[in-house]
Amino acid sequence: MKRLKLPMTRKLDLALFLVLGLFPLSGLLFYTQLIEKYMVFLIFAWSLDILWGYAGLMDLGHAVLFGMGGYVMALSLSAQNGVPEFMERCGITQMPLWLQAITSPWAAVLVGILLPALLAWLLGRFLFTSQVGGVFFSVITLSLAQVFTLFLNSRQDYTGGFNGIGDLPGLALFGEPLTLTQSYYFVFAAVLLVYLFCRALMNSRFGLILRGIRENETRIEFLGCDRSAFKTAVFAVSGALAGLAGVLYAPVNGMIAPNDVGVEFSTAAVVWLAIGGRGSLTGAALGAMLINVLGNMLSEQFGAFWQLLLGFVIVLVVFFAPEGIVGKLAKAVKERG
Amino acid sequence: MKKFWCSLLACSIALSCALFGCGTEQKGSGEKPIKVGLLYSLSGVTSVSEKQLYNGTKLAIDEINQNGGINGRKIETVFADYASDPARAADKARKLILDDKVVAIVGTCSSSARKAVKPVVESNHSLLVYPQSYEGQEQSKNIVYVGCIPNQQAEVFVDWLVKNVGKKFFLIGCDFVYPRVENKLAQTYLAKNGGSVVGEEYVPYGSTDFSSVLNKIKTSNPDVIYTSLTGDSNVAFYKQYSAYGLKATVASLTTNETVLKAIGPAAAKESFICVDYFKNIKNTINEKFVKKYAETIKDGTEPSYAVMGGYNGGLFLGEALKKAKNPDQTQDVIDAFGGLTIDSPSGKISIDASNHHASLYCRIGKVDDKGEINVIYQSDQTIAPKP
Amino acid sequence: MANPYILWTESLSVSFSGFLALDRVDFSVRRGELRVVIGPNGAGKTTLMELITGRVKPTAGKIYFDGDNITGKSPHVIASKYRVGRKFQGPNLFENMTVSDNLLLAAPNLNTVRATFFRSTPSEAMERADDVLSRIGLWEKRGRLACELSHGERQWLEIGMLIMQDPKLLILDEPTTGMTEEETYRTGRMIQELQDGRTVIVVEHDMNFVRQVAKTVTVFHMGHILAEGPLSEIENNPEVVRVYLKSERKGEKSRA
Amino acid sequence: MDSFFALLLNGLNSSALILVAALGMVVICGLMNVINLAHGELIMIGAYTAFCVTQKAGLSFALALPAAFAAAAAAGAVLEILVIRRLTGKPAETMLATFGISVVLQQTVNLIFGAQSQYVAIPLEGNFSLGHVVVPFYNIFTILFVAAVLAGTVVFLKKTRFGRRVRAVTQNRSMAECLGVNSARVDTLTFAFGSGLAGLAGALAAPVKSVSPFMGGPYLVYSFLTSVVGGVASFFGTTVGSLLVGESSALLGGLSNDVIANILVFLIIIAIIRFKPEGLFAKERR
Repeated sequence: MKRLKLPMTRKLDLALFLVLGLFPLSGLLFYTQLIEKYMVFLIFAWSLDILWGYAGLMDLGHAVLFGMGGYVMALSLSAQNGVPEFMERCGITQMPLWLQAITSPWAAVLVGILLPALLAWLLGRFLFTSQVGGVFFSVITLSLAQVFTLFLNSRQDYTGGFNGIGDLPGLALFGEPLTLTQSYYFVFAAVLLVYLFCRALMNSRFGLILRGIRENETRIEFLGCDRSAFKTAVFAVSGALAGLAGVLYAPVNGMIAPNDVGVEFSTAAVVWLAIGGRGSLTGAALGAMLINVLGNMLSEQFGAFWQLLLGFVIVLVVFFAPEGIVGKLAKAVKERG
Repeated sequence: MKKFWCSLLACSIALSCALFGCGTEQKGSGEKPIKVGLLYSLSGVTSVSEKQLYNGTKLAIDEINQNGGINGRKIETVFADYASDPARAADKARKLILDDKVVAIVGTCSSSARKAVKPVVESNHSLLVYPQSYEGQEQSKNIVYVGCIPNQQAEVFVDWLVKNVGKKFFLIGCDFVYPRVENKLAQTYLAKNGGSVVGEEYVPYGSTDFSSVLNKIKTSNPDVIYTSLTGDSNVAFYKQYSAYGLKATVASLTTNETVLKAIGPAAAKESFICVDYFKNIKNTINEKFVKKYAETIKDGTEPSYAVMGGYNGGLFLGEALKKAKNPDQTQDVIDAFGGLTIDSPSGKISIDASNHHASLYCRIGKVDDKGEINVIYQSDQTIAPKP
Repeated sequence: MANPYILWTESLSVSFSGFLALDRVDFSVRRGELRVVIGPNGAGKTTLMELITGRVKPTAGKIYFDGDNITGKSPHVIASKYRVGRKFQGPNLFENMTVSDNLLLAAPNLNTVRATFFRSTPSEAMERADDVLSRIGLWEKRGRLACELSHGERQWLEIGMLIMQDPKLLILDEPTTGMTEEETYRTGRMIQELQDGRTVIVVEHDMNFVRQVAKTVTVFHMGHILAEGPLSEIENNPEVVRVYLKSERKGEKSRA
Repeated sequence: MDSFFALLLNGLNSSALILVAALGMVVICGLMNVINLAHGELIMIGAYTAFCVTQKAGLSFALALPAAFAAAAAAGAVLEILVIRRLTGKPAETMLATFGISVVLQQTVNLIFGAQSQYVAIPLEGNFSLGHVVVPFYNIFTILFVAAVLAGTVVFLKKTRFGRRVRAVTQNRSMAECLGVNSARVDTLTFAFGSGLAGLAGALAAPVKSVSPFMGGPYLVYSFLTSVVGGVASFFGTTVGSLLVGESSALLGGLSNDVIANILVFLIIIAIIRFKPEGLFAKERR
């Protein structure tokens, strides 16, 4: 068994964490802030990876779970000094009870993680106990993302509507706002922890069974495995992680809007994984980083051409590296000996 | 195989260095140019409007450079595309300020993008020139607003419509802040003028099916359909409205010459539009501008209030740079804006020193059966902004 | 354990959009027995197996296993709680996983979220997997992906998974499809070895194979049990010969 | 009562557009088992063809409809040969690849025509009134035309030689091949036919909706949901599915507002998929 471990992905992980850990030393203020945000996306990418890459459940509305965490945190942050401005504008003068409950940031963190986990769990219970699988799961989650965006847009009194909730303070610990470097390393630590968490979980027997479900659902059922329970469990865990990413996103980004949590962001994450390589944490991480950084740099120079290129790359990856760039690399290394 | 991957890595590093580098590259020769950021989306949902804003700003800055620049110095523009995503707008604004070290930014279109950029320019003591009309109710010492706000547009329009068209209004808009604020204000204006609201409807952003809304309009039988629909929804609404053959007149706060081309004359004829600028304004500056626009811009857009917003933004910024004590100091530029006056195709307009909004003319246009907008009303003088 | 039967059904019926696939079938198997089920296509053999393993729910009737009513229970409950193992027609593996992972997945009683969440496979199971690997002769290839194995190796791997699963009742659905005569014979030996006190039901077409392994045979025809008894008796049952064996013999001749 | 009748008629009109968009999806998804995420872009191609034919070339709308069908069908055929065929039996990969294609098509059209909406004139002006209810002629035309397309499709697939081949290939590929059917060609033509239907939907929608590079998204979601609700292999099911989606949007939109109507319709559809994943009208299969 030892022989099979692909040290290459480990090396890549190490290199990635090294680069991320040392990046603030470069002194590039703006890019540090940007990379901080992309690190939050790494958590989101992993949360989708354990769901899609490992268990084979292609969630096309994953940003809903991310958005729930993000909005809980954003509401909490905007309610620090009484009723938020956007609520006042809609004629709400009294702090609603539920908002009072999450005014404490720690409560918001907890709710922001547990609420999406709960939604995912309920949805999992609802869907996976019937024979809903594969494409139908994708269709349902896609429509759910549509519903979620519509909901956010229409309840302006509680969500800030299309404009979202903005002007949020950055990360703070025990009442003290963090400097950029501190906040960067705070997020870095969170990313590292999530990485270790995902790694441990996916290397456990739980991960083995998830891969079994992805490979052959019928077979695993006749080996006595309740696949709906496993799918529900991984969906809930994935929801919690996506929620955590959202919770971090709100203060790091300074704002949250329906645009950040709809179909578009969901499909973007799917593309990161497809190109980077799903079913491996390394692939998800590299895909997320690579596409975001390149997209940020190339969109000015090439405008629509960058999108066009990305479309072509997706098609090419499907044909020539269906296991993603990292999967392809790992295979090449393995074949060489 | 390993060599291959190594070289690939090397290539990508070289590529990214080149890309990181090209933003900060200096173009020597003569005096150092003044850097200005342009922050617009050329992709995504608001790209159609922003293309026009961009064209306007670019045209203004090119003109300034051709006429000798800012006291001999050229303006260098750094463009950033935020793809209609407010969060990215904030990122890009940060990049323009911190990385490219621009003295000011002209840009953003939707209120959500402006609101996302606002804390960025405030905390970095920079300047945003916001070119689009919006719902008002905002002020910032780091933002100059050159588009029209409700007291320069809706208030006049509602008043005029009640007097000249009818008293019963049906309000319709996409479901986000701008239309809701506009419609709420319309209600208060109507209450003052003795008009009434017989219906109010919101459709999801981007929705193109208006059958149920049109039947509600039919049932409530209004005189005026007062719309602040945007984008695809706006186009689809006009088309379906005309197919239903309703008697009520459409009065829009958002339609412009470019959108009109997509709507077509058959569907839009006899409708009213109220903004601060139309292509068919009769004055020499405008005639020159329209001709130049047709010659230089060939992307299917028409001179419109959106183009003019971007253009005015560029002109105002140029004037402020000229007047500023030190055009490289953002604070000096901000200080120079108060009371600034320019001769624009939309008339002689100025910036109000107290609230950093522009004093503008209000104009009402009527669409004829060739799809041209004829100006049928113009305020006697510029209207001072009351945000 | 006074009951000599491990599995029995009570007037089991199932219909698909009006077509009666099984009609009031009473079928029973003794503990430790090796039973062969034969019959022409569409006779209801496979449907019966689907019902026993819980994939299809009956329209009427009951299924008992080990004294418990298992009618309508989910496949995974029947597999894990009652330990009914099943091999499908043709190899059915986790193609993109390694040989040893395939075996580990089959380890019994380790298939609940609680038993696996953040836990690795216990060492006894690992050792058993290693043991099975050498028994099916795939020790050398334990790190290969299942899809890289040859056809025969894949069959053995699947049988290894069944050994790993350690079922009380084993259902084999046409285990010799697509095999050469020699492979068929070897598979027959393997099944007899595998039986080892377990109850086994084999659904089969190949009469040579049936003769090799069978003691008791049940013949299905149009959703009914046509006959049941020792092989010699069945082969001489005129009705069975008429509806089934005749065509089967003809088929064999034409194949030869 | 009048307004209820009006809403029903409106719903019928929305249903007609949804139906013709979904028909193409049913042909492609139901017969070939392919999830095509570029379906919305095929609709967009149809709409732009209508724009080019009526506005650029100045020809009549009657020509635009077959032209749109042909253009989208050609695009579909190319798509099938270059992409879909190579990904048979890999649903996740097909979804990804067609998503990539959809991005490519959007951006290509964006680069050629720009992002702004394009104008297509309404070919049939005017309307008539039934009591308080206004019905535009164009809506009636759409409904009738779509009914004809539906009937044509069913006849085409059930009665013609080609249709029989299509069904033979979908039911038993290897057997059909043994009988001398060129299954690869049948696949290409089936896909092209489904794409052509999508193109028709685009051309029909062009005069009353907006024509822009990114118009396809909502159509994709609606045709997806409709065909899933109706059962992917059933034309009757799709018809009922589109009626359900169109009518419930219109009725709920009339009773409350469009936002709530949309949310409710989505939730209803999710529930339907949960409890009848094979669709409301699919035949029970073994």
